[in-house]
Amino acid sequence: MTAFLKPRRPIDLKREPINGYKGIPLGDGSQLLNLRMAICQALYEEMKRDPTIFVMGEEVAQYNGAYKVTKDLLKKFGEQRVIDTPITEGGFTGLAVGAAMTGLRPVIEYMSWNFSFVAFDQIVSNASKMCYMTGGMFPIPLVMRGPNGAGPRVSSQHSHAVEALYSHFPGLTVVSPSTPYDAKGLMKTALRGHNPVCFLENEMIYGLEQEIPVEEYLIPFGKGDIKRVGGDCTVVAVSRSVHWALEAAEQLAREGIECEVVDPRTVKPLDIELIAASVRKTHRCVVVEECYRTGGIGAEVAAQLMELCFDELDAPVGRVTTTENPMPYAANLEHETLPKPHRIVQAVKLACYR
Amino acid sequence: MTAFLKPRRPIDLKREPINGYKGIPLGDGSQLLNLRMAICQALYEEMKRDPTIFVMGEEVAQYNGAYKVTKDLLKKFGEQRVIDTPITEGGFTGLAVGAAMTGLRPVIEYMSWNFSFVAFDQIVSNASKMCYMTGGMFPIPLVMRGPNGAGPRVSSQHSHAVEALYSHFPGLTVVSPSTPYDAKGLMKTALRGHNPVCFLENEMIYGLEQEIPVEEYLIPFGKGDIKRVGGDCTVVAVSRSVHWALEAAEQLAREGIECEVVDPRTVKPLDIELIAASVRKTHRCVVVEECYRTGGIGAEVAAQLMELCFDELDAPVGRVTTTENPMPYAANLEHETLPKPHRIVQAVKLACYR
Amino acid sequence: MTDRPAPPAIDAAAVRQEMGRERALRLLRQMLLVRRFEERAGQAYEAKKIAGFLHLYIGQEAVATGWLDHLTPGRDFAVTSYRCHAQALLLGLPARELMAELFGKVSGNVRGKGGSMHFFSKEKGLLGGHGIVGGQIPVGTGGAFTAKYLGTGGVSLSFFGDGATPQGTFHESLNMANLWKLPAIYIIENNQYGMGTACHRSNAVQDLAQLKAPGYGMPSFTFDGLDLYASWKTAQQAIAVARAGQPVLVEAKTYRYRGHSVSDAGLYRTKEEVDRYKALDPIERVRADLLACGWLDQAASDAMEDEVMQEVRDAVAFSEESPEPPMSELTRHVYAEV
Amino acid sequence: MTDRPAPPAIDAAAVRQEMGRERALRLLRQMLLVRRFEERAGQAYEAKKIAGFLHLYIGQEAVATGWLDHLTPGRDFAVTSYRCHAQALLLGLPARELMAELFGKVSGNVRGKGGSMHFFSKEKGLLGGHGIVGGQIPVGTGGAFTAKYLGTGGVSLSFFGDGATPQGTFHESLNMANLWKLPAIYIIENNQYGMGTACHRSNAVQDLAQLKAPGYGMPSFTFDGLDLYASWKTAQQAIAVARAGQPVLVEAKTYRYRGHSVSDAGLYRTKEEVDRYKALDPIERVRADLLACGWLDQAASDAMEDEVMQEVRDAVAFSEESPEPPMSELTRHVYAEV
Ligand SMILES: Cc1ncc(C[n+]2csc(CCOP(=O)(O)OP(=O)(O)O)c2C)c(N)n1
Ligand SMILES: Cc1ncc(C[n+]2csc(CCOP(=O)(O)OP(=O)(O)O)c2C)c(N)n1
Ligand SMILES: [Mg+2]
Ligand SMILES: [Mg+2]
Repeated sequence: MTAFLKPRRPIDLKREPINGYKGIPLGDGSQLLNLRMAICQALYEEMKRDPTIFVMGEEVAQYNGAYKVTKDLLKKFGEQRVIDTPITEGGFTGLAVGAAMTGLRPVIEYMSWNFSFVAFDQIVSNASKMCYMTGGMFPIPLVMRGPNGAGPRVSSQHSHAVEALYSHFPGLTVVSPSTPYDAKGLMKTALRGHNPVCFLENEMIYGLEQEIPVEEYLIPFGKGDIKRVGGDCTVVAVSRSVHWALEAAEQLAREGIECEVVDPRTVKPLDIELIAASVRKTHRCVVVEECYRTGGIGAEVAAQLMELCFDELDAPVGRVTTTENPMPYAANLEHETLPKPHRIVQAVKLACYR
Repeated sequence: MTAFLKPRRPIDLKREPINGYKGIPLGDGSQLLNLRMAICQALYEEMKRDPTIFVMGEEVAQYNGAYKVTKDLLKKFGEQRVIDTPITEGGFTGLAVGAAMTGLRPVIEYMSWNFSFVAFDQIVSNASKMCYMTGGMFPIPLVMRGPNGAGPRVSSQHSHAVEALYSHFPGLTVVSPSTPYDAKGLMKTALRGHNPVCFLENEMIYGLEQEIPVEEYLIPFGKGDIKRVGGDCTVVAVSRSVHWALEAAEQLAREGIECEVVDPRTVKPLDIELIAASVRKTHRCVVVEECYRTGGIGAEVAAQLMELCFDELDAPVGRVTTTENPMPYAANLEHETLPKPHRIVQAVKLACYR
Repeated sequence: MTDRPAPPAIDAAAVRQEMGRERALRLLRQMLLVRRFEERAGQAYEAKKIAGFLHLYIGQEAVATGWLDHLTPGRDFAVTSYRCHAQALLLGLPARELMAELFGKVSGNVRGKGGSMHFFSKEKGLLGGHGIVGGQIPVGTGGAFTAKYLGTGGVSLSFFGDGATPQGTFHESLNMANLWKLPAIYIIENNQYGMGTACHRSNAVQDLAQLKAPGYGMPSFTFDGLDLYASWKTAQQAIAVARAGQPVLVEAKTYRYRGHSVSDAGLYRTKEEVDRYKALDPIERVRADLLACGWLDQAASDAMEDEVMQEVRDAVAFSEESPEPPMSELTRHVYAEV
Repeated sequence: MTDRPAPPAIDAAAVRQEMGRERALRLLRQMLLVRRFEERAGQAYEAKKIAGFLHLYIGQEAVATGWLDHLTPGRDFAVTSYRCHAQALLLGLPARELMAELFGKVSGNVRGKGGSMHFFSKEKGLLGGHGIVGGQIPVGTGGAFTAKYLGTGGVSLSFFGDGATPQGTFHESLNMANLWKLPAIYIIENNQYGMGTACHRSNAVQDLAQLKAPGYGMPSFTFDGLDLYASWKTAQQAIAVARAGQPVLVEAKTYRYRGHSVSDAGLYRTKEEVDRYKALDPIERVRADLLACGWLDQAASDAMEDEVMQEVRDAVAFSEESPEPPMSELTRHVYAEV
């Protein structure tokens, strides 16, 4: 695990809950929780504050969520506010849009963002366009959330990462946290905003633990975070890729290349200023993401960097993405498909002409 | 109308059909037809050749197509092969995938590509991934076609351009012709291929006339076309934007800037070599498209150009796209939203530091 | 081609009596306003003052008029397709702002951004005005969800066409509504065509509500959509059921006289068929009935016509004079301004 | 929690007679093969030889077994969800290539690219193996379309769960099928749960086929999915109707003994409930019946078990020994190689 995330003590699975909204108090104003719990805690706190927030999705209530992100919310808030749905993503997304138009703040869970594809029209034609096409009359305060990107060996129809896809649409906000701290602060912002938010989690880092403040904090959209400081190459990485990037950075450091790992946290709005500032220092950039290469986040970052610091770039912006194929099941193929550290190392070296 | 498209004689609407598959013979091995007819003729010729091709969609049969692209096909091929559907895009797209798996070659029409959003899951999770996830066992010879991009003042839910969106997915081919000649040749290639093709037409240029050969020809995917030669700036333009780019080029020529207008014809695969070759000559590039800016074709072209001719670019790649808002209805707002000539002129001048 | 299946008969005189004179006259006036508004919009389209699509409600007036009369704006919700002008007028939105929207002016209902297909009102509970066939059905279901969640006693009416019932959204919405006992009402305005496709060519069954409702455990209602009394009475009954927490599926057997949108040549049906329905004109029938029963006389009828025409003319004048949206509107409202 | 509604009774002895000894024994053997294959796969998953999701068919064997027996591979088609191992085995795909697929080996059914959820066969007409709930229903409809288009006399069976019926794809497919009179059969395998959600919490009605079919103008069939004879007989009847050009909707009242996928703790139902169904085990009941009627004796039964176990063990050994896909497979088949 990446250094800055290393908690002072690990959670003892036997004694303490590994999920739910109750962090494990550490006594000095901080608490230990994992990414799954961070989201759950944000939901819990905001639901307590705002009775118009409700949570809806497949298995979110009685089952506590397929990945336990909504653990104990049913117990706490009851059937009216934590609602199991039939498998009917298009239907409940549209329902949520209607509920958002009439005074509620829906939080809907896609058990996987892959299943948002059957709800795509409601997300794009309704949620993303409603505020604009009603001249501002009907903002859509709607949080759509769930695991995104490759799960463990779940193959082609369950492994898509949708950051780039949904970033394409004006009206949407796309959030992709890599740490418990960020996840909680960003979720709270999402729950107080007035726009449809695609909140993209990653199953593979739900268990990531971190000490975070007990006290309330929010993280604004559009503000990235430097996850590692370095002067030789800027590595922009998103969600789970942040951890791969940090791993690659450790390795590269041993070879004398210091990476600056920039986590934009929200892909839309994108904190291009932070990225550009880093690039003005390093003069090199590699983007790491789980989306496909064509039209991925890397393409957009490359294009914007060209506009913002054309003369500062000493090498083309590198792109380490999911390779251009649906996710295969076989372990070795899956490994090569994902933007794992060995591919990042290679790309950074290329950018550094090494 | 752009010069190279000017036919030797205009179609007399009174005397001759403006649609259907029968071109107007010009006696020297060429015929006059418009873009709508070019597609219809390609369908007609291929359906005659291959009895497994059928056409399906809303209003494609008895109504001759909402935009008359399938005119007279019902009369010619009968109800079995030209089929009106209920409004059920998800359903008939999935049906077409199943038909493609079992020996047929479906051509489905989306009355507008905006309506493909309700079929999004079938396009992405099934059509695009099937060949791969079956280890090559089930290729999907499927042509999905229909008008794409902004129609005339049809507002937010009917104006989306999907080139960038569908280009993101491995497995799909994205075709976006700008002329009758290209449309016919590319459609024939689509109808003989073995992969799912998104064939993106544009209502606003359906009426565009051109002289094209009577004799059969095919245009391969992945081969762009230079629509105007020039040495000062490369303008990559797609579909209807080609004509705006040509208009802008005329204007710029009067100011002493010669644009080379490159029409990739297929957005995926993208003839980046042709674009790069042009850029190596002009050292400047502007991409014009009807997609949104974020993650649009321009972003991908910019990123690839950076990789291919990093040292050849004298200016950042310019991007003239649909502005980052859903399409408004008001005439003046619509005008500014689209990548029209005045915005292209501006972008080219910027790229040329003028 | 298609023939309109017979809906259940109703006792018009009894319904008229229950309605009362004032209300009956108001509803007649509302229908007239819709008709004249639509006719005038059609003309403005021909004159190129309006662009894009323009789907007129002419022929179907009795449906929305009979139903929306039972709603309490602010508590109840309604949503419909692109064929949305009537609902906006009936819920009391000023003809001026609606016509101005059609003209693409900033004084329009949604600041000139939506156009003909996208009329909305927060105050009146009009959730649109939607362009994607079937896309509004879950949205209307969301209104019902909110009503139940907040315990307002409100209901939510989702209108859509015979052409929309084959969409998955219809199915998904009805299942959720009955599972959760939402105060939702689904009204199929079966005008017998979805564009050029006759209902029997797009739906595997023809009595849409009656045959489909049991699949969702719902009660159904079917009525003559060309008859204001039937519409009003059915609405009263169905809304009561829904307010009590039982969603319902309703079918109005109706007809549209004009093309699907203004640019439709209408080759898919005969002039005779259209004329046969025109003889059943929902407005003329009510007017004749009110004249016959003495609640209306010719002078009052003429005055009503004049008044309505004046309102529509005023709306057009207002629209002509209104400015286009300023360029600053281009990127406003992509995200909420709060 | 939920109780299984009673499906119509059938005359088991008569069906057995019609089936004949050879076929009955073959079907028993097939069910056994499915069961043992699934059990062994579950073990391999625990041993981390298999990863991702693994949805076992244990408990539901009588359904697919009874139905696929009536198909002619090459002419007819079948499609199902991620719970697809049984269908592949029953259509005659070698256990070896299926197990190898689960192991992610290049010798697997789809070269190690699909895994547990994606078994296919061109030759046998198996159209998958699909991961998106409800996504396969239109695909199966496409198979029926082709059969009618080419006039092959084939039918297409689309299997899906009780959890899939709320999806729009179900609705859209049935409407098209009956409009166009496709030789399509839709079989709801109602195992009473979609993951942890009991059927009555996801569907507004419980007799899914019987109440929903009339909404599409279709006939319906309902049968006891734990009873091979009922399954086989219903299949025979329903397929005959479909072959004649009338699509049908079918519901199998069945049950799954294992978790939804192997990682499911199963807190949504009681052990008692599971045990109650286990007492109705579809395999044990047929075996007992065949022993009782004398078509099978203990020795033959044991031999059958051994044979089946051998087949499964061989499949595992083959899978262990097979190599992973070469890296050249990574980008192969994104586009067709033709
Ligand atoms: C998803 C989708 N598909 C197709 C269209 C194009 N379209 C607009 S209206 C229409 C016909 C709808 O008919 P119906 O639902 O009966 O409503 P009516 O127009 O008769 O009021 C079609 C096909 C669309 N807007 N959305
Ligand atoms: C569109 C979609 N939504 C959600 C899921 C996650 N999921 C997989 S299986 C399943 C339950 C399906 O239940 P059912 O249809 O009854 O089939 P069974 O598993 O009982 O065979 C769910 C929710 C999915 N794969 N696809
Ligand atoms: Mg209609
Ligand atoms: Mg089930």
